[in-house]
Parts: sequence; C-alpha cells; structure tokens
Amino acid sequence: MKNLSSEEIVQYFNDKFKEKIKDARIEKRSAGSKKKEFFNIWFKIDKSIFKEAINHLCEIQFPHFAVISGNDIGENIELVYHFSVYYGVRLKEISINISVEVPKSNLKIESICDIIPGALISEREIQEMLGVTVEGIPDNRRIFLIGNIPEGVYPWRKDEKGPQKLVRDMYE
Amino acid sequence: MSEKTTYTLPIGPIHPALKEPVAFEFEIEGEKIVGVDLKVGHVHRAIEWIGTQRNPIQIIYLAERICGICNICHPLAFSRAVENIANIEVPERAEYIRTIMAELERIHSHILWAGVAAHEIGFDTVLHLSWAVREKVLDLIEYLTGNRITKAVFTIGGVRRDITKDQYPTINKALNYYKENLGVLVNTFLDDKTIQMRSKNCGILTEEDALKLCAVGPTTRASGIKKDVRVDQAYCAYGDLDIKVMTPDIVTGEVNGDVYDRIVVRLLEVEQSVDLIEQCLDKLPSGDLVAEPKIPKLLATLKKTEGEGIGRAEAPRGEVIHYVKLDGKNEAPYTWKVRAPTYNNLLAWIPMLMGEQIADIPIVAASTDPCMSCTNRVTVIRNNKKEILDNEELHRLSIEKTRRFAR
Amino acid sequence: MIVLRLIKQLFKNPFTNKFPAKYTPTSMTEFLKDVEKGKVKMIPPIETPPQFRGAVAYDKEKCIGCQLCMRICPSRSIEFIPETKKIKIYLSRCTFCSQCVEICPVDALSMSDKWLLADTNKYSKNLIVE
Amino acid sequence: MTKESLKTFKKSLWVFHMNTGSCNGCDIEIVAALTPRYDIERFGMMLVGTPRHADVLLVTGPVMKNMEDKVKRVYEQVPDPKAVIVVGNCGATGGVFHESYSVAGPLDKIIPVDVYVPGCPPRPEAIIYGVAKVWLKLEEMEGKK
Repeated sequence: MKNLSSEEIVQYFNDKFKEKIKDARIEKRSAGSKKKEFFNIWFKIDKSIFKEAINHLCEIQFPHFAVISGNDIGENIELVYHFSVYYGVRLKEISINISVEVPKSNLKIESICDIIPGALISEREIQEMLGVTVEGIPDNRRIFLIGNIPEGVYPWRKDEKGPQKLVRDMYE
Repeated sequence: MSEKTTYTLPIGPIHPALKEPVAFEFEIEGEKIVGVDLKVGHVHRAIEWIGTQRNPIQIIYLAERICGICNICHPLAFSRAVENIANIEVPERAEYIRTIMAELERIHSHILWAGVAAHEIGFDTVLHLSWAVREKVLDLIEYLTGNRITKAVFTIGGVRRDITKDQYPTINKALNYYKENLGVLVNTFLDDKTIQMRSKNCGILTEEDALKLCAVGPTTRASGIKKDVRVDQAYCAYGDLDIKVMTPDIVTGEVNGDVYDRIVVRLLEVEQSVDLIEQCLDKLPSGDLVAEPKIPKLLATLKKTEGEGIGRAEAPRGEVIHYVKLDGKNEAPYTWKVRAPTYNNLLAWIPMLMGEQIADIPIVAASTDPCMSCTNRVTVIRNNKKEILDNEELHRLSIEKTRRFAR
Repeated sequence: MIVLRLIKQLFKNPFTNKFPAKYTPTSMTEFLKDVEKGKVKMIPPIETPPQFRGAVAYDKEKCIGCQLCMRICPSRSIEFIPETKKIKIYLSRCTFCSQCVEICPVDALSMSDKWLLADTNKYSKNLIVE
Repeated sequence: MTKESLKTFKKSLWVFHMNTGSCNGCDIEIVAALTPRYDIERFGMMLVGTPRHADVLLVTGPVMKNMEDKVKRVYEQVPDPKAVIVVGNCGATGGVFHESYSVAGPLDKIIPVDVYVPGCPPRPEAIIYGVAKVWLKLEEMEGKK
C-alpha cells in the first residue's frame, strides 16, 4: 500500500466503518523557520468496532503503539490509544489517536495484545489506574501500584474511587 | 545430569529511574536464563495525579523531575502538548534554543550511559574517562541555564533564557573539545577487544521483536528500525536541520541488534548532536523568546482553553509522549498522561535476556539505558536454600567474565 | 602511545578540583573552625557562572505582598505571613527554578550564588529566607 | 599516636547510597562526586554495596510507601556509629512531590536524619560539604566515648 496522506487515512476509515466513526479530526501544526508541517489525527469510534479498527489500522502499516491514556468523564471512561505510522520516512510520520468510550456500568474493553504484544504494560496500567477490565489480557496482575495503594482505589478516577484520601500533608 | 532443574532468581526491586523501577524474576538453568518476569512500580510517585492538582507552569517543573537525566524532553513534550491545544505559536528563536538544549542533554546522557555500561562490565577506567569528558558539557549547560542538571529553561510558548552572541566563544570551545576528545572514547568502545567480546552477540533484539514490542530510541534503532521523532516529525527546529537516522550499519555495515550495536548507535548520536548544535548556532534566527511573556495572562488563557492534545519529543532514550486534556474550567489539566521511553523498552528486555548468562544481566539491562542499572539485590534459590547475592556479587560475576575473556 | 600519554599526564595539572582540602584534614572539626577564623583557606569549589541559580535572596522592602510567587511555586516553598504581608521562603523545599524571580512584578526576589547549604536542621535560620 | 589525631574519626567513611524514589538527578550528582573532577575517593570515601559495610547512609528521593519498611531495615543494618544524609529537597521535605498519594513522608519522619543537603539537585561539591558536616557529627560522637 502506498503512503497515504492524513485525509486519505480518515477517508479510509470512514469508508470502512461509516457512521461508527463518531468523529474524525485532523490537527495540522507546523514548526521551525521553514514551517514544515505535521499531522495528528483524532478518531472517536464506537466500542463495537474497536478491535476491527485496530486491525484495519495495521493494514496501513504496522503501527508504533505508544500508550493508552484514560479520562474519567462522568458516566463513561474514555480511553485514548496513541499510535503512529510512517515512521522512518523524513517528516512523513502521522500520529493517530483513537479514543473509545466505555460506560462505567460495564467497564470492559478487548485486549489488543494479540495484534500488538507491546501493549501489555499499558493495558495492565489502565486496569489498575481506572478499574477497566481488559478482556483476554495475557497477564492481568497489577503493575505499578503493588504495595503502594490498596486495591479498589483507582488513581485516575475523579469519583469516590480516586486516591484523594491517601494523600498525606507533608508540611504539617 | 539427565534431569534439568530450574531455579528462580529475583533481581531488584530498588531501581531508581522514573516510575519504572523494576524487579526481575529469572528462571535459570545452571547459568542460562530460561524465563524472565518483570515487576515494576516500587517507586511509583503518582506524578500524573499530582499534575492534575496544579497549574501548567508548576507542572513544567514537575515534569522536569520525572527523570533527572532526561529533564529537557519531558517539559518539552508537555509544553508542546499544551501549545497544540491552545494554538500557541512558538517563536522561531525559541524553537532553535530548545533544539540546542535538547541536543546538549543528549550528549550528556549518552556519555553518562557509556560510563555506566563500562562500569557494568567491570571496566572502571572507562567509567572515569567518560565521566571526565562529560563534565565539559555540564559546565556548558550550567553556563547557559544556571543549573547543572535540571535546566528549568522551558516555559509554555517558548524558553526562559537566551543564547547571546557573547556566549558563542564558550559554546564553540566546548564543542571543539568534544570534536577532539570524542575520538578517544569512540576508539575505546569500538576497538577494545574486551568490550567487543562482552557486547557482541549478547542481548540480541531482532527487528521483528523490536517492532512488535514497540521498542523506542537507540534500542530499536540498533535493531534496524528507523524510528526517531526528530527525523519523522518537524518539531522544534529539526525540520530545518540536516539530520538522519543513526543505525549501526553506518559503521559496521550490518545490523545485529546486540549490545555492541546499541553502543555504536549512541556514540554516533553524540557526534551527530555536536553537529546539530553547530547547525543551530549558524541558523539561529532573531526574534522573541516567549509567545506570551506575562505568566498570569498565559494562565488565564489556558484556564479558558478546552481540548486535548499530544506532545512528542525524542529523549536520549527514545520517544517521550505526553497527553494533556484541558477542560476549560480549571487551571489544572483534567488529565495528564506521561509515557517515558523505558516504559516501552521494558518488554524488550525479555527477548534480550532469554538464553543469556547470569553474568550478562547487568550489561544487557543497562544496554537499553533504563536510567540506572536495576541490579541491586539478587537472591539465588539453590536447593531450597536462599543465598543472597547482592549488587556487588553480581557485579563481581560480571567482572570475572570480562577477565576470562581478557586472558 | 600509552607511554606518551603517561608522560604528558606528568606535566598536566590534575583534573580534580580539590575542594575543600587537598588531603583529609587531621580533624574535620578543627579544620572547619580554622576556616571560620580565617587561619586556613578552603580550596574554593568550581566557580559558578553568571546567572547561576543559587539560594533565593529576598528584598523585604520592595515586596508588595501580591502573592504571585506563591501561585506558581511548584513545591509550595513560599509561605505568606498575613500580619506583615510579607513572604517567607523555605530553601529546603525550593526547587531552584527561579520562576518566582521572573514573575515578581517589583523585583523583590533574586537568585544569589550561595549554594553550599548543607545543614543539620532543615528549618534552620540559614535555610529560611525572610 | 598524638592526642590530636585521636579526636579524628579513625575510619574512612564508607557510604551506602539508597534511592527511595528520586528522579535520578541527585544520584548522578553523587556518582559525579566520585569521578575525576571532584574525586571524593581521595578522602577514602567510597560507595559500598551493602549497608553492613557502611558508616554513612545517603538517601535520595522522597520515601515511597512501599520503600518505607526497606529504609527502616537498611538503617538498622548500618553499624553504629552511623549517620544519615539526605541529598536533595524531595527527601528532606517532599519537594515537588509534596501532595502525592504514594509518598510516605519526608525521611526524618521515618528515620533520624543528621544532615540535609538542599538543592534540586545539589552540586557535587555541596554533597561533599554535606559529608564534611557528617564528619563533624561522627567526630563528636567519637570524642564523647
């Protein structure tokens, strides 16, 4: 497959998933004195097509997976998967951020470790930081918080499960 | 010896770096490693959570203290994320100064690493040699920024300190020093028989594994994957500069993905950094330093801004990515997520360490530059009796192996 | 090759900066007392460059009590005293970023080049600027 | 032996460095103090690999909750007479990490501390100066004996 431009990538996803892509936005920025440009693409997708979308992304090029970030937005938790494609070509890299919302009543998301094994640590992290259950994760132990904070407290949450009560005032 | 028994060997957990302190648990068969497990998080400092309690200017200094060694890249990535959200145009001069600072840091970090790596194989002479060479760049950093380690020169929308014409002689002197003295270091590392014996064909990471496990930085470049944010994306002044991805085949003509290749990549990058700084100094445009010099006004603007953005930068150890979400109501960001390079390189350790000997653990673990060696305490369980092997012992084993080769 | 380097080394000044004394003093207590009295001289540390970020210096007269510095201090090292409308800076909390110096509208704060601050009490007089 | 030299702390100071969660800034400055430019080893000081060999415990970083018991254990393992130095402000007071949920507190709430070296990170010579202050304390203890 030839190198796609950022509009073509958005088109490529829209063609395949149609209205399941809730929102797609291209962010164009430039830097330096020659004002060379770079692009970030932000997708908001429906949970039902999540795994398929990742597979679809792999068809463009095997992406570099960066990390998963999570937002607690009231009723739902939003997970943002950060990828980049076309690395290695001078100034052609495109960052792709795919966000998917998971309702707090059913906090489950599929694992992508079978496609991208490097996502394991990040998936373990969202499990303990947000309390999201990742289905099919090869290793579901906690990772960063062992011994530091008790189970059932999720530091990235904004609700009553947040870590606020664990804070000690150091300056008395 | 027909029946093979494996033993478990935990290493760690006191690992000083970032939030990635790590404990290994090895399964060993004699001297050979047949299983690796990782435990991280002993020194989780909750930096991301603290960040959501403070305003963006305060976070810059918090981001600086994510890692004491890569303390340019984290504030840089964070400010880029915020600038992307709030549509702040950074002045050209500030972009160039940012680039110079980032490259100075790369020089100091890679030379630091070279010393640590030499120490891990028991070659302490080279540790002292390389750290002596490193002092020059620290002096330069102190001269330009006022601090030896934490530079504190970044702010949202620009930089806080200028590089003036009368500072050029000092900078040029330091750069010339590196042009003259790096040769000694490079020769020591690339031609020395002992280092070659210890590092060639050791800790191999194949191209496929590097791709699948999403390794970053010199670790992945040594395996032949051309991934370098400075080349891929036009951030700071890198879009204007003459730069290429450093892979080990430039020197050796082949890519093995072993420890030796990682050494080659790092040394090449130091040379490249000196060159990049000179290019920047030549082209340094005139203009402002900050987009919005009044901090209270900047904070007020950011308070009203809503949106999410990412900022990326190439740290000495690999790609740094920060995700920030501002909600338009509070001064503090709604979410802040930091991805440091070692985070992605953790999993790459497993294929690297498989099949190696115990004595190779320090150098293989150090070869990804996890900010410090994580081999503080080792327990060997032999025949149900616990023998404690400490850092020294492991270090001694490593030195003995070097001596065996040297003979 | 190596012999040549060795001979060169003989005539070079050593790279080490011998702070605070060349050899271990017979008694450190005596040595530091003598230094205070001015009997012996400490070998000075490596010089700090101009614009070095040392301990914060505070000009109480100029301060107008606007509390801007408190707002951007990343480590809450600045305390406001409501009675006098002045501030108090704890150096043992400071991160030496000099952000407060930059934001101060009346230049009441500045960075000194004092940095040998080791002390036995973290809230001793030397470590509080007011 | 003269009476004068009896007052001196008779051993070379051996130091055990422990990191309880610092950002590495202080740690590299401690290593820098050992390397040629500052060369603290000319005073006979060296970093040792186990607390049982050490006279001085050097701690960097705020104390994380799951490092709390480890610090206590290491402190107990250091033989008397001993001294503790905190390098960097985050170990002394929490510094920039002061409102973190996983920090157990400043070090002096957990074990007794003798010398604070403020700085973020301090220059290597400030660390050497801090060690000199510890020397005073050890000499004082020796003198009382």
